[in-house]
Amino acid sequence: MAAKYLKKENLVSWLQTLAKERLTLVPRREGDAVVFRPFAPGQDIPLDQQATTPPKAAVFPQCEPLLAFKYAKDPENPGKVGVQVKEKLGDTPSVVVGCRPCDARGFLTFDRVYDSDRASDLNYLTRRRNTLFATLACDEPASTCFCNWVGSGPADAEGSDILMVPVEGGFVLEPVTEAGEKLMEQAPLEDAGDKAALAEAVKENAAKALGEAPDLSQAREKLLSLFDNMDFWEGVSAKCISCGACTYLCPTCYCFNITDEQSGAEGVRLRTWDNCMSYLFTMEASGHNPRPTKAHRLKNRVGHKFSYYPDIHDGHIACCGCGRCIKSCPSSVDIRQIVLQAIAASAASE
Amino acid sequence: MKIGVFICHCGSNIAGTVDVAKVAEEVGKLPDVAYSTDTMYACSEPGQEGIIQAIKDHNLDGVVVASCTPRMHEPTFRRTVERAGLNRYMFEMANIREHVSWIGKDKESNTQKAVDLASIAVAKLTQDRPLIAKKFGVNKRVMVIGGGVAGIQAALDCADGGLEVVLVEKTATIGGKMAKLDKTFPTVDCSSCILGPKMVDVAQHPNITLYANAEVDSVKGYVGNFEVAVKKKATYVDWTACTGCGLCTEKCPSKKATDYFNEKIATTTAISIAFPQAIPKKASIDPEYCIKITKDKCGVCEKLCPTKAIRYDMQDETVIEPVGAIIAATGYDLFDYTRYGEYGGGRYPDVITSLQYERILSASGPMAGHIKRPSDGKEPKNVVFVQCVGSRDKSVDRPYCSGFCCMYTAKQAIQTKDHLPDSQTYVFYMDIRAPGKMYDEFTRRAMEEYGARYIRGRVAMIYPKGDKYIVRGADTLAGTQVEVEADLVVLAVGAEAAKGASNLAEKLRISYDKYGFYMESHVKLRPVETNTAGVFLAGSCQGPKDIPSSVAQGSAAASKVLGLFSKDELESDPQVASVDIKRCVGCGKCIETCPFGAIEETDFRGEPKANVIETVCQGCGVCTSTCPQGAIQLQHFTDNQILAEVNALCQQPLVTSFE
Amino acid sequence: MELLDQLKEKIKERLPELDVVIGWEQGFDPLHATPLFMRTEEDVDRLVFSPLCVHNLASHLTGLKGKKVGIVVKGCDSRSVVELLQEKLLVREDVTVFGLPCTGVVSLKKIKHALGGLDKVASAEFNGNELKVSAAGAARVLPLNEIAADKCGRCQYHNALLSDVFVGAPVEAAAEDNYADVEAFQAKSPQEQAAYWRDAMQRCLRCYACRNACPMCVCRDHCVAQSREPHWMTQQDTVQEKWFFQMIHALHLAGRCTECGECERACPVGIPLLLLKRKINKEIKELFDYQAGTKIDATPPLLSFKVEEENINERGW
Amino acid sequence: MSAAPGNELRIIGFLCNWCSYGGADTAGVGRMTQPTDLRIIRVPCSGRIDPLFVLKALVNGADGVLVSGCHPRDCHYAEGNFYARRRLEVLKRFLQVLGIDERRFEYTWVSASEGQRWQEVVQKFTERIHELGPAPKITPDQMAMAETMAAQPR
Repeated sequence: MAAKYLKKENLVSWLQTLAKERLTLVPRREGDAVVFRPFAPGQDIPLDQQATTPPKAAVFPQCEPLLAFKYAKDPENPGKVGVQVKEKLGDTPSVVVGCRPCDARGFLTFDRVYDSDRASDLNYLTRRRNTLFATLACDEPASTCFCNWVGSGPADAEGSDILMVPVEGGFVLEPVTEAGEKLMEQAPLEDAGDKAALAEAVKENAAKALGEAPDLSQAREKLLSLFDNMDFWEGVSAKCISCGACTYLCPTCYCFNITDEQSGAEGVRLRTWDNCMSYLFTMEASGHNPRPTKAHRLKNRVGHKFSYYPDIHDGHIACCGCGRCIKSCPSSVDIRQIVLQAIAASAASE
Repeated sequence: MKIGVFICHCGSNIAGTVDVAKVAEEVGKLPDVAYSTDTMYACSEPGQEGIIQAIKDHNLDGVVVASCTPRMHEPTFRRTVERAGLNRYMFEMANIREHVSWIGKDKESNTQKAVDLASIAVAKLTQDRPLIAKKFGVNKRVMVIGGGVAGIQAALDCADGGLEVVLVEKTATIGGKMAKLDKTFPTVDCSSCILGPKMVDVAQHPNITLYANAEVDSVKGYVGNFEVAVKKKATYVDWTACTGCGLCTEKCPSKKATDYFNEKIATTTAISIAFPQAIPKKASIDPEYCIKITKDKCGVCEKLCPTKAIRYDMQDETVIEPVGAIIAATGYDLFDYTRYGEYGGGRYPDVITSLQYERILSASGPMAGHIKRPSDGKEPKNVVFVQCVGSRDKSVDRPYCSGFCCMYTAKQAIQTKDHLPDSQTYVFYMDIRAPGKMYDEFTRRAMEEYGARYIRGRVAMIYPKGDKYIVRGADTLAGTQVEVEADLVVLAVGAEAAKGASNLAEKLRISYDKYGFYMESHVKLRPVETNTAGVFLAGSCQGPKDIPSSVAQGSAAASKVLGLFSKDELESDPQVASVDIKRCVGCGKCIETCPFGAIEETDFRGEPKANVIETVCQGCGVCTSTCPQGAIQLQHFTDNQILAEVNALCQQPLVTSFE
Repeated sequence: MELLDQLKEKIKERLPELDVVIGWEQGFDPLHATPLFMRTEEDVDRLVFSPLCVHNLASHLTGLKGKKVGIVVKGCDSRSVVELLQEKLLVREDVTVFGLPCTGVVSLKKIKHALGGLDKVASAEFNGNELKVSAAGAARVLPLNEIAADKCGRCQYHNALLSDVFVGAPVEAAAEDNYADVEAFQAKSPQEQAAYWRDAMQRCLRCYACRNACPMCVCRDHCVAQSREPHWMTQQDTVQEKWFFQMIHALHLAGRCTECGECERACPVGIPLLLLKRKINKEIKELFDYQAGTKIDATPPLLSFKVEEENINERGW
Repeated sequence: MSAAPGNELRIIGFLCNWCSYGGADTAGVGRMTQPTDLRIIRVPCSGRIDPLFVLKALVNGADGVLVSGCHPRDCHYAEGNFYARRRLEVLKRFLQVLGIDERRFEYTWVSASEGQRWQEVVQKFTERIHELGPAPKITPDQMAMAETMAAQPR
């Protein structure tokens, strides 16, 4: 299928069609934030800017039951208690419409970890395989955007099933995958015609507006070489307040915690987001904490994304450049600056 | 965890309105309950044996008994589980009698409620941990605060029992109120004749250290190990040198000093000895009236003193006394009789208090035992006694009965007739309260043998008429107004808490009632104990008492101290606060709120941390609800234990159910 | 400008005896300032002060325990320093306070509403009582009073309440706070209120930015929100749990909150959290005539009591 | 735990051991009939009651919470109830913005001797909670409703 044109006023009817078969997640304004919620007829769909939160929860919920368990007593011998366990998998077919290329691309970072030769996370994979992305290409970058630094761009279709390019009056839809093509079939589309050329111009302008990306090829080694330089890390982390806003808003942060909660005879094993900015993240049962200060922890966050992860995943940076960690940081910690400083600092020390 | 649950029938007390078998069955379904049964009387010998057997048979980790109030039988069952080899704190109780079966008749509701209460107990037990009492050494010295008859008795009994005693008395002599009395009821025997020898015993006892003219400044520490700072107020006389010869008092030119011992009906010299039998018999100077101290003139006493004991520049001095127990015997003070303006007390010279009358009656008093009117020195003919002045009167916030006024009024009526055979006494009373041995007989004697006229009713007002006073009141038995012409009016003023009693209570960390009387630990069963371990009560500081009761309490308090000190080490209640040092940020909020000073700051690898002094902690848990990060937890009432109970009653459903 | 130069000079004077001085510098775009940790004179040259300096830098103080720290404070920020000192969480000798007079800071949220977004701001400049912004190719002039933080409109302490070095001329004005916002919210029915919080808490991420940005949340690493001992909360992402955390936060701040509003400002999903704390502050004021962070030697009302409480009417129970 | 039978509501009482729990005992010994809704949790002192226990119960669906301690000045631990009074009063007022009807929470003082007073308190509080009816629960159903409402254009 070639690129097609979707009139703005037809978006809603497409969403309505989609919502009949799939859980259809779209941006919605809630208070001062824009978040992804199930499409509700009549709702306003703010597509003019990046959503406050990424659609991470669509595939990797903030809190997800991995299994439920139940204690069952032996009626003959009440002292004997057995446990029954049921696995829980989220297999609702879903589609996210209106996320950005960086958002969709974030899951590639997950895939390398949860869907590899070494490990396969069934809970993750079930959701992943049931979730499609109709991604909106960016026409103008925000001051916090840096997708081009991490090998992507405002119209990067990797990780998406459909790419929607905003043009005057509507969107040019480009199918990326077969599944995406099927979704497009359900839309009231028109031939793209001359809109296709407009779409290419939008892409080009957006890429241009982002400007030149600095060379980060040195980051991997240079961050490693700074590993023991705590002065450096104390300096760049001074203003960090150790909250989890950056990680929880990050489309690529995939860490989790597991807890059991019980009510009477029933219980549930929960997987919840966890974040490496928290003191408790590396707290060991002995009371020892290998990352006792925020300097250690921020070092891990930056190091992991730009050095340790690329090191074992063919150079892929574990950052999609969405800039939410900068934009929503209460102290405006800027990860771009830290990476550049690291490159510069170790260059100076060499 | 394996929990055993025992639902008690308590005969028909519980089983009458609760389906106990159903309760046992329902609670038996809880995942941690390995054994659940009903039992006829859980507290009986076979009931307890059944619990012990079940613990052994089913390898139980803890036990829940649902029966009566834990305030009754919790200690019983703790001993039971201990006998079976469990820690005594691996036990919980559900109160399904006082809180269920006795207050509702609906069997279905009661049964459900009993199930809930037993389930709360099970939920809490799953969070219980074994607790072990700690031991600590005891300093076998005791401090008695107050040298009235109760304090004297307590001090002597303790000292005779072999304890070192520190007796602290606020005034310059011991003896208290009793020393001021002329005679005592119901025997009319001489007060100083019976008290005097005891006072001398105190002075001579090798085990007693007496600080007269001294007050307690601060109290630190805890049972077994208190540190009390005692402030010795300046007397301006070196008591180690003073022999009590009295030469100085004879020659002192300043004779207008307030005579507190004589209840201000006379004056005394600036340097004085309270009364001839004073213990210690030492002179002290009232600096307000001393000409040398106020004007730097005179100095007669210094010149006269054969032992050169006078020290005009003497300062207050503080000594620290380490003791293991404290007996508070601070007595009472008299109600301020001037508050009844309609009686004219304080304005009319011949309207006096009962204690002033005692001093008039006393042979060693300012009138040498001759009854004379303070105004003109004439012998009175009609003497009117008004009872309940500052007792049983809500309008002056003294709704309680002072207990002994009826008796001393009868005694004073008898003495008046003895001293002045021609006199006539009248007694206005509300009720006669004479419940002691020989007491009622005594009041009857006053009426029948000594002709005292008892008029049941309140006095409305007293006003002067010529050189006499008209006492107007009601005779509620006759239903008439009465007016009596009196030469002298004696107000039977009630007792109130000693001035500064509440202040001392706060130092001792004991509670007091709204009138300032100290609270005993249990009204009936722990009458001389307080809620602060190691602090005991004797005499009127706990409530108005007559002499026999005060003496009895003095001895009782002493026996409690002797009992306490019979062990070399004490066991502390392990239900105390405990600090998780990893969570503590050293903010000190717990230290600030602890009512007992039981938390101190310590240094842990350079960080400030809270530390609980387990023997001081009383287990209230204020610290636990103060600490925001939950770093300090009251053992056996931890956040998790209470949360388990709350969750057992209303837990939000899990996001995902098993089905 | 003059004020800033004076401030820089004073900081440079004191810098040799201090390990670090905390101020603000320009952030990643013209509208964002960001905390600056000054250790050298060159660092001091980067210092800025304008209505964009929204952060309460006192939040960093307890994390720098044991160091000699200088801190630049506005009037509101100084209350947090006072409160920390009162709670003995700071050592007075270790803190050097550079106090400023402040006429108010902006609310980036309000600017965001005015501009329709903050993503594309090219320049921003203060001119008297106006902010000139150019964003997404368009220039706008925003009057300061329309974009000022709510707390500034009711500010009673424009000048630092505590300072070792005070720079500039004190601001004379002081507003009254009648808690009209709290009153208005209280006027809603319980059902409306519950629905309001339900909606708001739904988007909470449990990132704890509200907590970590709070200068008075000194437990941080040991917060009961994430502990199992004690186990106050589960990790379920239900509205109940998220909401309960805000109740914990508010109650743990009762009598301690200095209303700097950092909790609300830090929230990445814009939950109006300050309201809860203001409600408690309103009651603390009424009951105990007490305002946190105004006197170092005051006794916190919930760590003390009176035998007779003048203002607690127990409603006949 | 199974639901209460009939039309009982879930009322939780936090009682101090020394006074109010004793008062409830006294009422029981005196066979003073009371409504059966209340479930009592015993704590050593009203000062031990973290206001968050009350909120936890209310958020988790309790219909009413009653706290009772020793009368002021009468605390076994001298001061615990003084702290409790301040904290619980602040808590009660805090409810006014939480969307929890403040009448669902009350605190009072009952001494160990006041069996009759305890009976009256239980009677009065239970009646009040029944007048208010079951507390609105934050159930998934209601959540869904809130979601639909939020989706309406404003």
